[in-house]
Amino acid sequence: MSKRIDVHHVTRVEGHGNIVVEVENGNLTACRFEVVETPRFFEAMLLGRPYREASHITSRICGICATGHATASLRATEKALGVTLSEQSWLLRKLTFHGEILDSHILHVYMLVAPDFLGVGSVIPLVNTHPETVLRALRMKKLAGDICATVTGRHTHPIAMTVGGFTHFPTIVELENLYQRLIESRKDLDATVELFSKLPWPEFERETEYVSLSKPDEYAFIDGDIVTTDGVRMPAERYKEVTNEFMVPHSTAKFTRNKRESLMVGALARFNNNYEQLHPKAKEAAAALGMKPKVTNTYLNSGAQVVEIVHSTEDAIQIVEKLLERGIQPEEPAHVTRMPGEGVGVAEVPRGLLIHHYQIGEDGCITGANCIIPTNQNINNLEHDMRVLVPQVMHKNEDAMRLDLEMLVRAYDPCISCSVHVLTIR
Amino acid sequence: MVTIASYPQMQTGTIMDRDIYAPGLGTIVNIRPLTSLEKVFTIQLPEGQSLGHRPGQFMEVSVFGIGEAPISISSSPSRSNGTFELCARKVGDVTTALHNLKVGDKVGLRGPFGRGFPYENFRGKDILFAPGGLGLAPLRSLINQVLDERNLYGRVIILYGARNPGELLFKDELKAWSERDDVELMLTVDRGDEAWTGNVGVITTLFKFISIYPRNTVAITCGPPVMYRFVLMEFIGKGISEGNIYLSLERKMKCGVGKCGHCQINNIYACQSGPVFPYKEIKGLEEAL
Amino acid sequence: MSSNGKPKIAFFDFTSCEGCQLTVIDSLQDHPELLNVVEIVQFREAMTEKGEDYQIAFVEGSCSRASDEPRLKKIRQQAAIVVALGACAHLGGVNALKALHPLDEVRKYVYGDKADWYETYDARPISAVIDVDYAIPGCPIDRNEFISVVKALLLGKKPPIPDYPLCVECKLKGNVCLYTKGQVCLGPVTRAGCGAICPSFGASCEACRGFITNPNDNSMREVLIEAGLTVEDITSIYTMFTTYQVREKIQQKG
Amino acid sequence: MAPLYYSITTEEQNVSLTILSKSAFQEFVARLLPHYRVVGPVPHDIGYSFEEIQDVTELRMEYPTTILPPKKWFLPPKETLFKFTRKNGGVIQDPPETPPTVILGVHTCDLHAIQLLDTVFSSGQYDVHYMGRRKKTLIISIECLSPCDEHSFCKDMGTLTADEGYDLHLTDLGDSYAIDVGTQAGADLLQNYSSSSVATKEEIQKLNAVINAKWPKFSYRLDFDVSELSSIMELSMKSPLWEELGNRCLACASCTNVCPTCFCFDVKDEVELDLVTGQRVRNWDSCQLDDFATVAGGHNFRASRALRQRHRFMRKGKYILDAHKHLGCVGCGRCARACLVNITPVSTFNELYRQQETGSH
Ligand SMILES: Cc1cc2nc3c(=O)[nH]c(=O)nc-3n(C[C@H](O)[C@H](O)[C@H](O)COP(=O)(O)OP(=O)(O)OC[C@H]3O[C@@H](n4cnc5c(N)ncnc54)[C@H](O)[C@@H]3O)c2cc1C
Ligand code: SF4
Ligand code: SF4
Ligand code: SF4
Repeated sequence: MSKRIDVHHVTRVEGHGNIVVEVENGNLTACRFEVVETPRFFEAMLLGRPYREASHITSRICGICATGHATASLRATEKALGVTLSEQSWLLRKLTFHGEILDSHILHVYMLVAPDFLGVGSVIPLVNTHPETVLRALRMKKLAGDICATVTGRHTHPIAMTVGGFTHFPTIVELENLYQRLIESRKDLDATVELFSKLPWPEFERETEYVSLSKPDEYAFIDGDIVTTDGVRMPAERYKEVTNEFMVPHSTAKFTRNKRESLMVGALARFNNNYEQLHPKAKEAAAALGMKPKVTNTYLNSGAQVVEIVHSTEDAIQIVEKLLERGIQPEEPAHVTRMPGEGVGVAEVPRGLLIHHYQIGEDGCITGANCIIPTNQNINNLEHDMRVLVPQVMHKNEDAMRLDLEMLVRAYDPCISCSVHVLTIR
Repeated sequence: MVTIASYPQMQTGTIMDRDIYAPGLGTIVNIRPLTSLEKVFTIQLPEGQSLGHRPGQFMEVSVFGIGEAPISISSSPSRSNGTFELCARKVGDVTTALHNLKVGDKVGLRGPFGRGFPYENFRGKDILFAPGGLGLAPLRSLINQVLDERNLYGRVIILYGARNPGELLFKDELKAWSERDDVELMLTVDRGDEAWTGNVGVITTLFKFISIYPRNTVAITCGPPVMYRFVLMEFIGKGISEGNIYLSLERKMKCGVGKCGHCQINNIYACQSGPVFPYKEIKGLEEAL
Repeated sequence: MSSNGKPKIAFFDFTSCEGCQLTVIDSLQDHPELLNVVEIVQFREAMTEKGEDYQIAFVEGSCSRASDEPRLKKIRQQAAIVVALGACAHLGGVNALKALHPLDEVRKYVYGDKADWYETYDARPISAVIDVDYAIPGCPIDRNEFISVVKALLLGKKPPIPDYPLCVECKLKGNVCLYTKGQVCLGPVTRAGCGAICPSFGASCEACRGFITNPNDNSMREVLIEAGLTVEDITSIYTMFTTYQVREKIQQKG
Repeated sequence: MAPLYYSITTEEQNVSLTILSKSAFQEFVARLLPHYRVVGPVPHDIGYSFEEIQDVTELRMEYPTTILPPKKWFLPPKETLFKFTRKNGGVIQDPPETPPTVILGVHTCDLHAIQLLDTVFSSGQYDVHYMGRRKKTLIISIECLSPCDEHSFCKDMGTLTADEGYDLHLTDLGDSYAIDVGTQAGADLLQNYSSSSVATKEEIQKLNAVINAKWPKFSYRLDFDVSELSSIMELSMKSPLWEELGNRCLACASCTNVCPTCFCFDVKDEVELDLVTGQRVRNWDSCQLDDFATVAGGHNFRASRALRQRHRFMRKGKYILDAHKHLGCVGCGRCARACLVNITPVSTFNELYRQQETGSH
């Protein structure tokens, strides 16, 4: 009995990827996830550009995590050039970051993942069968986008974030309006947790090394040390020791591994490493989903995203409260204190650990750049998951197998258009 | 509350609403294709109203959702009996949408706008018409008015040019005019085809065939700028006085009521002071010709 | 047309960040009625269903390798109207930046000794490969503009993409000009339509919507020089999204 | 209309000068708020803007100038003329009504500009949209006591003061405002919402001192008298200056978009996503833009930037004056501030004058 699963351009993921699985006489003979996105060469594109442009160029790596790229990029530049952010800037950075986490997670769990459980090909048929759910998703996503738009002008390719701070500030009226809507969205959060806690998550366990950022005082999204569930902890500057990148011919993305054969980044990794720092309501949500660290079912990456939707909303509420309390002071961006410089900027974007590493020359232009994208780190783990999953589902027909595999791919929420690649900085 | 000096009475056209920008409605009762690009639309106003226009005036025609465009009234007041005609060339959004309408469809209408031809003053005189291409559409209104009261005028000479035989408009009427012995009609095309036996050349090549009595002649032209500049020179060369030469000028228009600024020629708004001008009035204007 | 009389539209992506498709999804937040007037038959980012009989194709992304060309040509054959969606498809966008360096160096910089594994050439707008009827400019596209283009196409009108400078929108918003604040901006030569969103948020316009048909380039450069920019700075700001458009000039100069 | 100068000798004279202390003025505005939409100058970024206020503390009566003139409250950058349905055709609804409005703090240059616009939109064909808003609006203007900045040339244009066009006119006397009453509606407003007092002899004296002190602070910037402007323009059609301006001009239309006297507009149809209902909108247009005079088929009746700049200045200096008996430029200087290539009315008018004096064209 031979089977061949060949999914050309997996749908409902960001970017282009193919699943290729071949089973011959019950043996797995091929098992690949091919990244066929055209290579984009962002690191090379940064060469010679003024440092101020870096965050605008690199946000174009990915439309979904544009704010994340811009944030990591700015942090790399700010660290390179000795720029210290004000408290207000930090609050605004974090607020807009939550907006992106929410936007991306909501898009993923409602529009890309949920259709699989409801047996449809996209969110569009759900408009008729589950109008309430779709409207709720749209409402939540709009709020998420509006958080970003209020702070930085727009979610995809943020405008007002710049090296050292911001070029525009939300008004008190705009913040009050956001606050109101965030509070109101709590009932949507409850409904979301309820919906996803009832879904029949596929049973699949494969333990791996879960890698994320970690900070002493908060659930880490921007800055922090790199930690893993295997007990590694190191400053972000030493990222290369974890994310050993290697290349495989069937992919334009680079793969990474640490100590084990593969590693995983993303919501589940953050959940496993930083569970204690989640907002209490997020922990309640985790309980409702039956999740407690360490969770080793890859499909529950989407569950961890639901938990983070609760966390980010609650934290956003606290940040807006604080901003309203202290008022908004239009302030000049903080100054650059040295040049040249080198810096590593890290952030936990929706899909996991993102690293930007720049060298900036005397003239303020970039002389070296390296970006490590979460999806690149995950693809290797995904292939290893596939190798474990296929034998478990081999008895099913091809369609059912294909769905299982596609759902596994989607669980990673891969963001393949982020296909940028690294080279050791000289 | 605020006292602002009293305003001149607003002009009340036949179908004009209180709001000068809000169109009334007319119904298309007939559509006649002339060429691949031009169609003639016969339009009826509600309750048998008559448009009450003057040859040379234009309407602002709306296809709702697409926009509004100025189109000359192509029929003569003498033949109005409750309807009027527009001849539109399909060139852009509104005119294409107009071409897609069917008999029974409604269009938005504002107007008639602008200054038409003072044809009462032409009575007793010879009239030389020299339209080019689509320029016949507005002049047809005046030509038919004159022909319908033919005995009030002297000679009627029509020189009409188009780029090729296929682009000649109103061929049936051209034929009828050519068969009348009280109309002198001459046609020309820039490029002929196998069937064409008439004159080939731009419209100015026809002028050598006619002799006129300049002092008693009114000369009228309408067409694209490149064409009327040369026709004007012919008129002047024939000795026709500047006060007896009339042009109908095209400009971009949005409002038709002298506000939007698009049709301005120096200090003159073509929509209100024109589109028909005696040459005398505009020859000093840098931007007119 | 589909059996329900709705025109069928499809979305395709090439080299891009998919932010424009995401913006399309966002536009559905504000305008779910869109689905009443069109039928989406392909949208890989958002749906699995797939249909090949579309009338309007929205193409995101630039063409950055020879093997993309046949796929583009197939789309052109099927669609009555092809619309370039966003700066990458419309201009080449940021992807074209790599044309500022020799291609070999670019490959080596990113893939080292494995450079030959990866197929690539200078990124170009899709209009360099197929005929394009209209472009919705922007990086990313503006969601309201997307909706208004769809409406225009459904009505058989020219899509209302402005061909005047961004300063018009900026002024109508009542913004303080960035030059007044000592910053620079490409507004005077950039095609409006985004609502001058960057200047409105305090940042300089980087011409992601491309240039107007008839920009006064010399004057713009003089303004930038007066604002303290060097020739290198000007090249840099002029190439962010429009390398493909200005590259000839740059190559001539240097 | 209120007289410009006040005699201090005749208390019996029927002078409509009233005094409102600054705190009483604040109260006055606060009392207006529940009954009127109140618009006034408020800080905006590093500049000022005429915006609707919710609270009197937002107001800045001593502002230099705004980016956009108050015109936008009568002729909005974009407005719906009417709604329509495509089904059976036709106009289906009138645009929403304007609430009664008070605009505060209008400088006298802008006041002159509003008078021009009033003439444009009320004469000939009456524009119900502009006039509808205008008639619902009361204008409380303010006397300028020092120039906004180096670009102001109101003194040359004769707009440094105004004797009509306002309902109430304020002059800042330090801790109070002297108020001229321009219309009965203005008088009623004062009567109903404020506790004003008739000016005393001292206050009239103070007013005269303030006005006397003001004039020398403004300098003349034109090299000729404004009464000559129209004839200078008339003789300048063929000046080589236009070509020079055309080379510099970015055709960004900032000059016309910020101008209080510009009123050209474009009209477009917009439809809803049902593709059936929609609205006809008008928005500001500019003679400086490439396709302002371009017709279908591509012919542009004013194709070069030089011709477009000429048209703009001809309108400002001559055409508008000829047509409407009001100057087409009120010397506010906004266009000069907005222009990135330093094309300004003062330098243009002076250069044309110089060319004529020296016979250099
Ligand atoms: C006084 C006058 C009389 C006219 N009479 C006729 C006629 O009898 N038959 C005919 O076919 N055409 C006539 N035209 C030209 C006609 O107005 C244009 O062809 C038409 O406006 C094109 O509109 P559109 O929407 O199809 O084209 P688009 O290119 O889509 O134009 C968009 C808009 O720009 C304006 N515009 C564009 N071109 C012109 C133009 N040439 N004149 C005025 N406004 C323009 C209109 O408001 C138009 O709706 C006349 C023009 C004028 C000024
Ligand atoms: S900020 Fe930019 S777009 Fe705005 S007016 Fe200034 S130059 Fe023009
Ligand atoms: S302001 Fe400029 S860079 Fe910003 S979105 Fe608009 S066109 Fe693009
Ligand atoms: S032309 Fe310039 S100075 Fe004159 S009124 Fe207009 S903006 Fe003010």
